[in-house]
Amino acid sequence: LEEPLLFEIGRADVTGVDLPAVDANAPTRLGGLARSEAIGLVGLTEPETVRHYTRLSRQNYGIDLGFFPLGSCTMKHNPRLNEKVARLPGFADIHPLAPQNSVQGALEVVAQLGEWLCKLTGMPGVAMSPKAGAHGELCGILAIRAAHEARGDAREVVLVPESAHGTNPATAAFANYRVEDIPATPEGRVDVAALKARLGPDVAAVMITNPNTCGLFEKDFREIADAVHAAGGYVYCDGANFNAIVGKVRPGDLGVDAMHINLHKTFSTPHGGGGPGSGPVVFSEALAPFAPLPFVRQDAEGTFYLVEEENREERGPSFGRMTAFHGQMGMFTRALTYMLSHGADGLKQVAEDAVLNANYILRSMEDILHAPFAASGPCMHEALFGDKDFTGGLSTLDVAKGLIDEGYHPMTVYFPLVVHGAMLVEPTETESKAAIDQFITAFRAVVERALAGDEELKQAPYYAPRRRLDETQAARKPVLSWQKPDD
Amino acid sequence: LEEPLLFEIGRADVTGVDLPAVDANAPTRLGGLARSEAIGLVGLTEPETVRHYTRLSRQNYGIDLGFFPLGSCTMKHNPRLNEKVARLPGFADIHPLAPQNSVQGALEVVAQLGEWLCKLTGMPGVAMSPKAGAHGELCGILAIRAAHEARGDAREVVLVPESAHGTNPATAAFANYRVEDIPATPEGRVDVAALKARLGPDVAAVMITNPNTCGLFEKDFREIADAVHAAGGYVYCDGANFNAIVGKVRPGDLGVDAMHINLHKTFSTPHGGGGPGSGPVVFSEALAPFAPLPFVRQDAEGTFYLVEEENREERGPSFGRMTAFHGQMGMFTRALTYMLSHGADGLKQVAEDAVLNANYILRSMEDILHAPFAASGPCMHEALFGDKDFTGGLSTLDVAKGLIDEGYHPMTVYFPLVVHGAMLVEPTETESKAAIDQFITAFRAVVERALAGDEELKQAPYYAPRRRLDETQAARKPVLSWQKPDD
Amino acid sequence: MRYLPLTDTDRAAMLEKIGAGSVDELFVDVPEVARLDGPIRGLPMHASEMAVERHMKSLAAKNLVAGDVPFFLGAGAYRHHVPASVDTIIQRGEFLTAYTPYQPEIAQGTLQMLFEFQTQVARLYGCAVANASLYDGSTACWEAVAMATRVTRRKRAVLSGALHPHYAEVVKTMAKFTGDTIADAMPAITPEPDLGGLIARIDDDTACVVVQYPDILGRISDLTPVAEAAHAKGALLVVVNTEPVALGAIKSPGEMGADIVVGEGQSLGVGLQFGGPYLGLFAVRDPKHVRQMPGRLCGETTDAEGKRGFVLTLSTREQHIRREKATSNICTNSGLCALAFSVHMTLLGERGLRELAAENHRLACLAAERLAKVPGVEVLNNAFFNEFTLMLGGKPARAIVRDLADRGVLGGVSLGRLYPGVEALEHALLVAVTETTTEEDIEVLARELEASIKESAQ
Amino acid sequence: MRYLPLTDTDRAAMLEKIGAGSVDELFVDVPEVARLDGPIRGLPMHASEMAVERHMKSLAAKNLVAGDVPFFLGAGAYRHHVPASVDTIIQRGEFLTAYTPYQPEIAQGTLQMLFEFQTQVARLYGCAVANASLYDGSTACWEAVAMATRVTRRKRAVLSGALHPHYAEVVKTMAKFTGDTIADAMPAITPEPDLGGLIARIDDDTACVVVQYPDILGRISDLTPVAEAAHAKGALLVVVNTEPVALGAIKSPGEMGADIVVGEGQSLGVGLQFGGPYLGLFAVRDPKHVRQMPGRLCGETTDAEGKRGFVLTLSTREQHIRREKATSNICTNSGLCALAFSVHMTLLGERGLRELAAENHRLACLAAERLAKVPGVEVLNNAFFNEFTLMLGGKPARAIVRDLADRGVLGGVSLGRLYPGVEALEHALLVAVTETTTEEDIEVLARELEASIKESAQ
Repeated sequence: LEEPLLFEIGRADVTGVDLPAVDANAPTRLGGLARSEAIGLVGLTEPETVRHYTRLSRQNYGIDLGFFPLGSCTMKHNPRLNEKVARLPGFADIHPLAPQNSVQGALEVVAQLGEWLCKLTGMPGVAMSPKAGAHGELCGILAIRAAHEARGDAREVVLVPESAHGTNPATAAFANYRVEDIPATPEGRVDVAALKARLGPDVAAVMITNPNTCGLFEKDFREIADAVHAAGGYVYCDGANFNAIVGKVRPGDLGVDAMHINLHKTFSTPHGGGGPGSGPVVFSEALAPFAPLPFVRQDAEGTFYLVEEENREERGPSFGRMTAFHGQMGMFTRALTYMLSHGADGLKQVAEDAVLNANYILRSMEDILHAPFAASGPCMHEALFGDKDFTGGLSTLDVAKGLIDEGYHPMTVYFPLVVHGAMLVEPTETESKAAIDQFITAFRAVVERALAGDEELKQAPYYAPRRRLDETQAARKPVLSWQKPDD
Repeated sequence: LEEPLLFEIGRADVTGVDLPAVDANAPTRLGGLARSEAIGLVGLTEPETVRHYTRLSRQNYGIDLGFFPLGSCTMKHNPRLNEKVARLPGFADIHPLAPQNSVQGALEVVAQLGEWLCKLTGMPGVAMSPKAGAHGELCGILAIRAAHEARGDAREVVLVPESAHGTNPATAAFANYRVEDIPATPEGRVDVAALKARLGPDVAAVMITNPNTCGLFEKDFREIADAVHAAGGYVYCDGANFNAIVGKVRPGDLGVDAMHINLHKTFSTPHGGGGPGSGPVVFSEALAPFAPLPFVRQDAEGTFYLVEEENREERGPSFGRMTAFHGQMGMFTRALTYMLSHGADGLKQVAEDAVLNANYILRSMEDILHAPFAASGPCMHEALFGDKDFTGGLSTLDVAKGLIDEGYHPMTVYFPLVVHGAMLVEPTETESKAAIDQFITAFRAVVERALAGDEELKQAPYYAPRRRLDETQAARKPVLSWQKPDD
Repeated sequence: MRYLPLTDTDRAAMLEKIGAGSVDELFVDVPEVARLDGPIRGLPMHASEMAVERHMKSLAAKNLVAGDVPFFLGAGAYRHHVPASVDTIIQRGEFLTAYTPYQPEIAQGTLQMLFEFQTQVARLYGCAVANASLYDGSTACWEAVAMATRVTRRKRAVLSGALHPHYAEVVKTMAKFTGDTIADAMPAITPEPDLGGLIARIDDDTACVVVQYPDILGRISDLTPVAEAAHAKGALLVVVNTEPVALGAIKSPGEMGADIVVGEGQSLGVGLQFGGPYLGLFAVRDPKHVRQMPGRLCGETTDAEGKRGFVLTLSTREQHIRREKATSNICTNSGLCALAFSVHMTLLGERGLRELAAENHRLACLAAERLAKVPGVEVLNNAFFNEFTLMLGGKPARAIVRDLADRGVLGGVSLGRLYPGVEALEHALLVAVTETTTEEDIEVLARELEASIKESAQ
Repeated sequence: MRYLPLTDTDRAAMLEKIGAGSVDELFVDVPEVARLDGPIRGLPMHASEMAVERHMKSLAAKNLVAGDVPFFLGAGAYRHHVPASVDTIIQRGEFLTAYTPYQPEIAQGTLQMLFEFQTQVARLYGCAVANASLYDGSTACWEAVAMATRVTRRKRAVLSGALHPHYAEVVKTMAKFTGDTIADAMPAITPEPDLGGLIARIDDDTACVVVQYPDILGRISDLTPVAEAAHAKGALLVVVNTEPVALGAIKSPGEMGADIVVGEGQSLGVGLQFGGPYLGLFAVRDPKHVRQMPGRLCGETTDAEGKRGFVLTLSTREQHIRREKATSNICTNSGLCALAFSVHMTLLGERGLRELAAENHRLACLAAERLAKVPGVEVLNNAFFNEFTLMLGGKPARAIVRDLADRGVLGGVSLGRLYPGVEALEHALLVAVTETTTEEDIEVLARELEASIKESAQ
């Protein structure tokens, strides 16, 4: 059965809540602004609502259903304890502007999580309010600009490797920086010589992802950081792949000045079909003073308090406020629960198992699938492949759709851009060997078909809720909300 | 992807909980009974566990997924507030033997629910402890036997209509009664004359379902009850179909002496794949004193207390204890929540809508499908059909399996036994007209195929997780637990 | 009304199709005397979700939550930590809102789960076959007695005095109606159960002996001699277990020769819930007894394409087929509780169950040691798993328990509550300890128990 | 470790396949200086679910739960009753554990939901097109300003003084880096917003005017004149709404001529959560502006068999395609919160939202009337929806709020907290009332407020 759209089954006079009927004669103080027009909404009773969304959900694929090897996106298991904790009324039902003496436990969560992040990264400062990874990047770059400006040294350029996430250049551009690419070596890493050559008094920062988006550890990171610092710049590390090294390596030991941490990737807050995320940023001594408002401090008696005074002069050099209130509390409780569950030993094991699983896939596929950097040594938490040996006009996209028919969510495709027809496979640490072996079998089968130029693969998927969707049509004449057919 | 059995993927040394490792040298006080052999269990980590059961769940059909017209089973929407309330720690995390001063709220729930049941049925007494409908039937019959025996009038026979649920004769037989059938009239009701003729000093009780399993109201119920009472017997009413009349008719006004109420049917506690149920029993004045232990009372100061003293003489004529502790508390909280949500007006509407929906289906199908009692007037909450016009060797079973391919759970089939190839369709009040119309369209399509003798229908379902399963093989050589293939 | 999708427009259209002028015409068969002229009086009208939630929360708030205080109650219901994922899984609509799997093609989720559950229970109990669950431990206990009478064609059951008194009471109530004879006894307050006395009560008419393990006083002992004695007389041994976690540490009943093993499964996955719904477990050691078992059985088979699948099977034993000749009148199992149990057991696995049992026992040993130091208090048991009996030196346990509750400690179950009016038992207190008990909880209990005993002396 | 399925046996087998002697060999690229010799020091080791839950519960217990006391806080985050089914649905694994729908063939659930969500938001706001959500209201507000500068190619934004100060602060922070000019102001403490003054600040360089509706003091007024004035100067009107429930009772911003409407969606489905995650809503009145919108858009299309389906579309605006030329750097929406909002809105429907709004307003009117009777207290607003400003007759609101909390009442948000150090604002208290407020709550607030004011005078 196809599930109709809400607006095709809902009715304006039906509701799934029981409220007093509107008394048209009740006194109001709406200043003459009472709504006269219909809003155009429709309602369903609770039975219909539950069924509508249950049916919709069954057209989705999630980690709960199977292996989800989406490289760089880190689809790992979401522990249910985290969900339970986040729903405790003491966390879920408190107001962001409640008097601080009434929310000491909440402030302590923010402080404890911040402390974990600082210890795990070896960095002294942290900003908790960024709402997502990209927001965290912005936070880091704004702190860098604020720090430069504070010493009267406005710089214009941010260097970004070709393989970076699109958010990196977008963020730097937002902060009014000119973005320049850094080339990659044939081994899939930053070209250190080229980077060093480009450094100078106009370079505000470099933004490097480590482990990088080719799944490799930037082994010269420390050398790069030293060179950037020597040239008066700052090192921004994109922490999207921190999950590969958490508990094993502290970015602070590599010379990082700022790094955002995607709590949903490394600390397993749920992706929820695209969000919400949470992107705290850790800072070096040099940048910590510029962290945005608000932040939590503890006084001598152990009472936690918020520094949130945007309108005061004494707020220090903070670059300002990035969002209303204090950040993604609901994600903080989940992430802290995850950290406490794993502990220092467990987080180290997380990184080790994630890397082990990825290398196992790399070595189980490289005999039939082009693995451009396989010779560079071990990969980190994701294995990167390319489509160069496919025949018959088949491409990475066809392999991805073929995997859907095998019951899998595809890997990340066409990213990073530095590899032709890139396929980035990230198993994460929460998959069993049996699950990975089963995936490898299916992946090999589909790849064999692509190598053999199997025409049928071009029409895959055959067994999904939908066949291939026409994205061009969607973009050419966008239909972005439902209209009555006869409207 | 097929989901393997737990024992095919689990491992003895894997666990999804974190506990201290067993210290083989720790002192024990096990009296030499420490387990030496392996138990033979296997474990999964949490990610594997969630995935295993999520995948299994997707091979199931539930009300949340679609219309579930299983006659007599009453698959109505399960409100989620009820689930939330049952999980409040104040209900979910209290011990049945906790000191009574510490569980006054729990005792009040039992008392409030009992009061609702008494008021809704117009009966003065209630027993809350029966664990399910059939357990409630037993409770009623035991009270009847106890009442007869208390006045030194042991009787031997219980009369049960042909159309009764199998539990009725099974229950009477359990209580050492001889069961005799009462015939049905061609209109699908109890043959009053035959019943009256059979009454006499050996008849302890009659057990009648009302509305009956043909979906009809026993219009002569009061007359029957009076005759039974005049003959010194008691009237047991099977309350399985109480949902059709709740809020509209009080069984007490019809002369009922005992009736169990399936909380899951009438008051929407979830079926959960076959249980748990809950079957409180309401009693007339005559039977109330024989109700089983324990029960809740309130003292003059408003304090609730339990009468549970099995070993005391002063327990009165109660026939004894049917189960440990006090009954299905988790179902009580859900049912009370449901009752409070609907109120007296809502429950009346429940019955009216359930009956309206059933009649709508009856009248929308009778032109093509044999409806044996359609001429008897309106049906109650379920519509009964028979297979007599099918051709080509097709039967009710084929129609049921054909509906699966249309995306529906089939109706109840081959029950009641009084109609050949019975199909008992119960829509309940929680379906929308749109959902019912859609079902009627599908049902008509499948029935047309059966009337036309469509051979393909014999192999249905084609699109379910499994094709038809071999039940004979299962029963001939039962395989009831997993064994290692080489065991 | 938020759960009722029909609008008045829908109702009018449907009545037209039916050819009725009003809904009341559909109730024409109801005798006039029984027709109500409006909503039932004396009950409130419908209420919003918010209002109902507020009301139910106010009732819940009147109860002392076990997890909020030091807690030591057991006696057939144990408080264990249930992993959060258990509840997530049982709330999946496909499990929660499914019916009994009578249409196996679209119920393989429930059926495979039940097959796995049966395997888990059978192995835990050291048996060949388990059923798909019964209501609870006490009714399972009666079903075991009834099955024994069917198998042996004898009508007498001998109950150990140390069987949970509620269980014994259920058996006696049922037997009163079936005409079976029950030989029961009061528990003897001794460090070891009196198995010799029990054996002496077995005669040639005995269908079964029923023994609890660990028993109501928390004692454990080898039941092999009972099994041998029973078998020698042609009787069956029924072993009752109310704490499945114990079987992670001690020998299974099957190993000791039990023929039928029944029990309460609430400890795993289900929670306390003030006594229900719980989960009756039922297994037999000898597969030849399968056809005499009560309740549902799930079996493996294949579908028309040869794929493995599962169905409810051997239903010719059941009431909907056999009617008055059924093995029992049961038509409901405790399916959702069985799922919760099975998920919890899957999370534990062999290793986790053994670790859980060891941790329960470790803390119970600590508690027994500490409480024995309270002046006037003695530990009765020689051996125990996670529950033991304290003798309170002549103080009435029931009053002490109430006093402890006022002090914010749920200190145990008094035998006075379980056996009211039996003087010989009124000074004994059952104390259960699980992995949820902290060492601090134990200390608090010891301290408050000491204070309570002292004050009760004054 | 309960979340890690690999066993040591697995690890050994995998290392063998890889050809590595140990896992550490896989980290060979890490410079030696950065290699740790063991788990990071100063952090605890792994802990059981039970222990972690205990720790987190102890932290939660240190907070005063809004639902446990009379509660009147608003100022951009409102406490409404969320139906239980909302949480059930968002906990479905298929929604909770899905990724951004980049593979639409197996993500139609999320996509169709987003399409429905966009339609709901667009209609609520009186707009043509809404996006698939942003982080929250404050960042959405900035995105609206940024979009206005793209559309108008001007760099100046005029903010109403009655815009939420956090929102204004976010805009000013961002503008500092982009080089845009922000003309802001302090709120004037007057019964009506000063729209004339606002209009006077619009000039020919103005990209947009940003007005909150209802405003930070709870006031509402017809924004049509502002729209007309802005349009006359070639500027866009951005309307910010922090309480979507209000739009069930009052005219939509689109009706009054707003070009971009943004807001906070937290009120429906999401809950308070100490400030996040929340839900940024973003809509435009004129469809021609669609290609300048930030964030994700879900659009209708067909699949290879002609069936209707949905995809993320117009992604050429986005960072993963456009990189430094993207309309914004956003790559996350607030998907799960959008789902919660959409489910709640579906349960309400047109009728429920109107009833909910009417009930909020009814109780707010009651509260305003009652609180105006407290000696020394005045209600500032002429008009309001469910939130209004109390003038405390010279008492410092921040201290009164703290005092009320000590009395067990969460009495409102002080402007002193929102505008620290601004003396003119420190005596004003924002009071929000919703359907969760009872008449008794209002009475308690009135009583305690009176007492608090009296005592602060002493």
